Amino acid sequence: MEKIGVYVCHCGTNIAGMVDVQEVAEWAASRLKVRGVVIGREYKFMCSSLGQELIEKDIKELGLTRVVVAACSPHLHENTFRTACKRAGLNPYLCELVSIREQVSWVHTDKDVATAKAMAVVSGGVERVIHQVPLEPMKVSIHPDTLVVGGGIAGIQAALEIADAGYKVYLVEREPSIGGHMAQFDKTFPTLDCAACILTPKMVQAGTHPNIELLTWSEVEKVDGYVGNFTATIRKRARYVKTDLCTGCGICWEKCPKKVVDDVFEAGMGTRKAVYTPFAQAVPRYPVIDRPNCTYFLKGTCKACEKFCPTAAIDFTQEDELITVEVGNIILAIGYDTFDAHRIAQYGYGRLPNVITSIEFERLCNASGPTNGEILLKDGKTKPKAVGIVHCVGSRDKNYNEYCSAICCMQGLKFAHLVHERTGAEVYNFYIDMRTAFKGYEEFYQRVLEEGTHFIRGKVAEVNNAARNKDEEGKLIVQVEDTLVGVQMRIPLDMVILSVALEPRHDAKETAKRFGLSCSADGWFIEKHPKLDPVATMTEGIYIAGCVQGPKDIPATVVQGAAAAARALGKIHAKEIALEPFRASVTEAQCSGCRICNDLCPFNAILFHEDKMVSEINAALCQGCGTCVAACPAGAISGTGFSNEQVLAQIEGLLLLNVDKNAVPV
Amino acid sequence: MNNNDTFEPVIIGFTCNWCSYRAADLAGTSRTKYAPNVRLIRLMCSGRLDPTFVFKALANGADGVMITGCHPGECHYIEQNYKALRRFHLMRRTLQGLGVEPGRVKLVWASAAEGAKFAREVTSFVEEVRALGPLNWGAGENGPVTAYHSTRQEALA
Amino acid sequence: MSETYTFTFMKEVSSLLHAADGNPFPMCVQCGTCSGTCPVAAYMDYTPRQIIAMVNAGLKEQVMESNTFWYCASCYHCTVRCPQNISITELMYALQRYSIWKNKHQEGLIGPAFAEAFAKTIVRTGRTFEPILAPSYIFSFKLREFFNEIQNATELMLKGRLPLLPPRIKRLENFKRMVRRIIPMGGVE
Amino acid sequence: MKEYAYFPGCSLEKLAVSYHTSTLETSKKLGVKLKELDDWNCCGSTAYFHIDELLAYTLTARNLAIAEKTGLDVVAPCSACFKNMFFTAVHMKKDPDLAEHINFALEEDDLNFSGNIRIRHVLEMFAQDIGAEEIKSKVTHPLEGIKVAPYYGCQILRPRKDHEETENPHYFEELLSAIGANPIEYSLKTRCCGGSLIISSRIAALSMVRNLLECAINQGADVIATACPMCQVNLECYQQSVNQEFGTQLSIPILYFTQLLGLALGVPKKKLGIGKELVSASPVLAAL
Repeated sequence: MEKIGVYVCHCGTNIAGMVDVQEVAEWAASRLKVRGVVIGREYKFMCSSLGQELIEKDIKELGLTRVVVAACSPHLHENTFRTACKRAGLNPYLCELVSIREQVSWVHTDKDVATAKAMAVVSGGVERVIHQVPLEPMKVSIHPDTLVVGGGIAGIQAALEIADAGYKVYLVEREPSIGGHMAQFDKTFPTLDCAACILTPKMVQAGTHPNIELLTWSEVEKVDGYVGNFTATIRKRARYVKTDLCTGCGICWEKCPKKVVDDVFEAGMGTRKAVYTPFAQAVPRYPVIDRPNCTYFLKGTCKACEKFCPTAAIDFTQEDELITVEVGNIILAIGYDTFDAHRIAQYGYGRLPNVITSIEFERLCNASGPTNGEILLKDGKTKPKAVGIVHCVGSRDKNYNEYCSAICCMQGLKFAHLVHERTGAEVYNFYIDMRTAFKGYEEFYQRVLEEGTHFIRGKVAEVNNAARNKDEEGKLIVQVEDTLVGVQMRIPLDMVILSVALEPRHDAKETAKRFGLSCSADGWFIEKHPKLDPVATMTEGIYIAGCVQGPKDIPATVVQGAAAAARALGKIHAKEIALEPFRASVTEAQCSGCRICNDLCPFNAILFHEDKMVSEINAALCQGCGTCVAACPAGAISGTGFSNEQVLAQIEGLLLLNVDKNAVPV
Repeated sequence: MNNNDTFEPVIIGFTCNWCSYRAADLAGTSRTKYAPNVRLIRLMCSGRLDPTFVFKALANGADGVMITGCHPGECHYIEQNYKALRRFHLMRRTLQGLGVEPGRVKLVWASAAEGAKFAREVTSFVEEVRALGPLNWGAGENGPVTAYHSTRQEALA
Repeated sequence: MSETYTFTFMKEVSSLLHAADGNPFPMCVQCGTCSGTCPVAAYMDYTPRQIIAMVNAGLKEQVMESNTFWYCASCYHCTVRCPQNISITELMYALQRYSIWKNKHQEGLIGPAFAEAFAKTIVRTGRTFEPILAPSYIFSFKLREFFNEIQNATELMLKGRLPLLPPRIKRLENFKRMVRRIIPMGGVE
Repeated sequence: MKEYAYFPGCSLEKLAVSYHTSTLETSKKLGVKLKELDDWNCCGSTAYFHIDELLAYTLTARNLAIAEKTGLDVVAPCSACFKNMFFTAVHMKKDPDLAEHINFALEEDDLNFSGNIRIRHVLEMFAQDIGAEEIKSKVTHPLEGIKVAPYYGCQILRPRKDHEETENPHYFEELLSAIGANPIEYSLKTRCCGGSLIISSRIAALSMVRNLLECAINQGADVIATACPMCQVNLECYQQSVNQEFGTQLSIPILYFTQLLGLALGVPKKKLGIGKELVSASPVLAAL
């Protein structure tokens, strides 16, 4: 018979507050003695080094052959206790962690019932571990190349970190240039560094780095494989420009007769040509031809770009190209979209010309923007005398997005400063709460207060143009309650800037699915642990960085980009990784050759030997889902770690069929 | 025992490692309360669910079985939850043939983000099974006996 | 004068909102959307947002003394805009009911008397009858307002738009018994 | 032939009699049959919610139960009646206890409401169920050159019934365009007119009337079209009081949209109750 040790964790009062841990430990030691339990202990924090030593000591002194720890979720500490067992010479897979915190103490309210449930859960764990067999982790090699998806500041940072460490990176970006949202900004808070000045060098570095292969105007279409061994299929959209010949001289877009409103980079505030690079400092510097807007593609004639190109780089016959790359790790940094302000009709966006979004304002005050950085009204000549900045547009609102977009308060302060500095206008910030956490932010708030910006605490109810008196005529009227005085105010303004929410990319859900990840209800990608593992995901070898995980500012985005790179580099350096050895295998003698399992495997891990008329599972391809195990009519397939014996025994255990009713509690 | 007001059903719940087990974890970390009648078993995937597990649980004293997995299209193993779905329908038919209410087996999709949904589904399933009453399947002379203890006192008795 | 926080008033008012949609009003974050939106805010003693804060703080006397909830126009504009999905209009109704039941409200308000007169007419006849409502408010009007009303009434009469006899429904007895089943005392008669 | 159960509501008996007749006449022209509910009662309006929530729901439920028996969708011309009916049905569906309670009371009149009914506003019926296209095809006297301010008011839009646009809807405008009129854009089209306050909080209500009239007139409206008897009466009868109170000189005819619709479909003015308004619409309509 096995010698089993049962350890019940208090987790401070997290468990002990709702479960009588002492009773559970004593109950296991007495009632489950017939099943081999030789010791039942409880301890304040089993995961502490003292708690682990307790297990190690018992393994050595009592000769335990199995260990059950009743504590938190296995997703948190399974590895901790397995490692402890290993140190004491016990095969780590002979340790079972059952959750009595997430699944018992935190979700139930009656101590009696919770304690009874904890006993059942322990009993199930005991039965399951009895049928566990010693296993050795599987080792797989890690391909040293990395795929970074998204060429904003997060992706650039991650790519540079890895490339600088000496490893190859494929940096995929769907727009013609890397740079992302940051490239659209004028200044960055709280230091007011010029965004282009700090971003452009990084873009150039990424564009020229020998270890970085830039794949702009491209998208990842398909991902196969697993940690260390992913295969990604990337669509390189036709640029209609031969990149090996193009020098980026700019003659083509100078000569192109077709003007197009630029909805992406200029946020609809400016125009570009049908052949274009989104902005002057674009990396790479060669342009793309925007096929749906190109006169040649629409009407069959024009080719002005081709005629004038000094290096004959234009090629209208190009087609999309599919390439596959082998990588060991993937970093997703796909960023965010902004909230569509039309959805809040009462703010008048789209109806009232001088109501603009924050991204539009970024372009308006950007020196390389449509007005060369002059803050002007829609007429293109008048400087505003009074400007309102509306916070929380589409954020902190259950009708739209419940979350706080994190950057708007600081962005509002930045805008206030810029408007003040460049126009001398009166500036109003309409806010619900000012949130200026992090370094230098509160100081910036103080500075803007000193500059004389008005702060009105109240969520703007509406913006309209229905004047009620002379002062209001021809103005935008912001109607808002100044909640600090409790009075409804009507404030006539010339320009209203809506701080629109950051939202997940419109296609975030499809992207998540393509990479086998999941999104929260909001659409942000879910990290492995919100505090302790914010850049890893549930899928080993795939990391997330920047706003794909949730709204954040540039410093936090850069931190995540670097962190994700560090995680990937760790894997690359280790050269191989140990995987859970949970794999299915066929017992040849029992296999009847019915081939039912063959079609079930989505990873093509099952092959059929025609000569022997039996199926065989390729352990390297098997992912361990166990579907074939459940389907085999002959019971010839077994799955390690989750064998039929284990699950059936656990059911008995959970239903307390194994309990010795005559045992006396100790 | 036959009084439905005091009858506390016991439910065995199967969860997949990637979505629904994490949904249960999330219900825990967000302290969402739900009925304590469910006891969970972790599988790597809902596709691993062998119908034998369900029959075994019901025969050994469970009053209901809840099967949970990733949403269709979100399976960690691409499409194996569809196989669980197919088996689920077969199982219900089989149970009906055996004279057991098919409502004792329930299939719930819960993503890792749906802790609240997981909790809600558990609680409502417990009420559904409570309404059906105790199963006592296989409780005859040779069958396994119901061995559920709803409180600590019963467990210790 | 300082006050102590008490929660009984908040709970009493919450319990009057049994059929209303939306989130409970203690979830209010005091953003002011309701009061920025409210077309009557300028005429209220306190803005709707302040009333929510006052109910939450248990300032029963001050709330009952205010005209805010009697000035609610039932336009539901605050309700559809509230970022917390609180049905502020329903809260105003609840305060009106509370105030009528406790017979506590600011003096000189027409709202409570009008509501009662209106309700009585319906319960007695099953229909509304505009002229009979007049006595409940017309005498509190200033002279000019009084004349305006008379003038309006005359013009409407000339255009054939004012009823001379109160309408009644046919199955009035059934109707009255129905009302009695909901309110054992027979409504507000 | 389309058929609806029709709940006119108290105001349409006399005060808003032209809304009643114009609705019936216009529907007839469009081949829609309106079947008036048998022995309907007052919906409880807004004032009843001030007294007792449960009783208010019960009053409305009686009408709903009568309507349900016809097996038809029910349509109401008054926005307050419409809102009360719509949400009574919603609450009774969502809350079985409430439904049980109310149905217990309805037994006294041999009635029961099970919740199987679709509730529409007359404006929704014309603009959405019948549709601007269909109406356009039947217009014989297009209202060319008339600038109409479509006034939605409150309770037809709010509280939100589903996910519909409550701040800047367009179906009223589409309907007006269909009959050849020129709908104007003005920012207060969904703002409250203060109708329910005109008795109890007169000065507040008058200021709301003023804002609305002023906004519509400033944007060049010749006439305001309403879809609710309370709004019509409030905007029309108090123009003089507004002018006295605020020293303004506002004057604009207020018509029911069904009257305009009827005109475009060739219904005689008299049958539409045109002429019963206090601010005459004749000068505007003379331009036709």
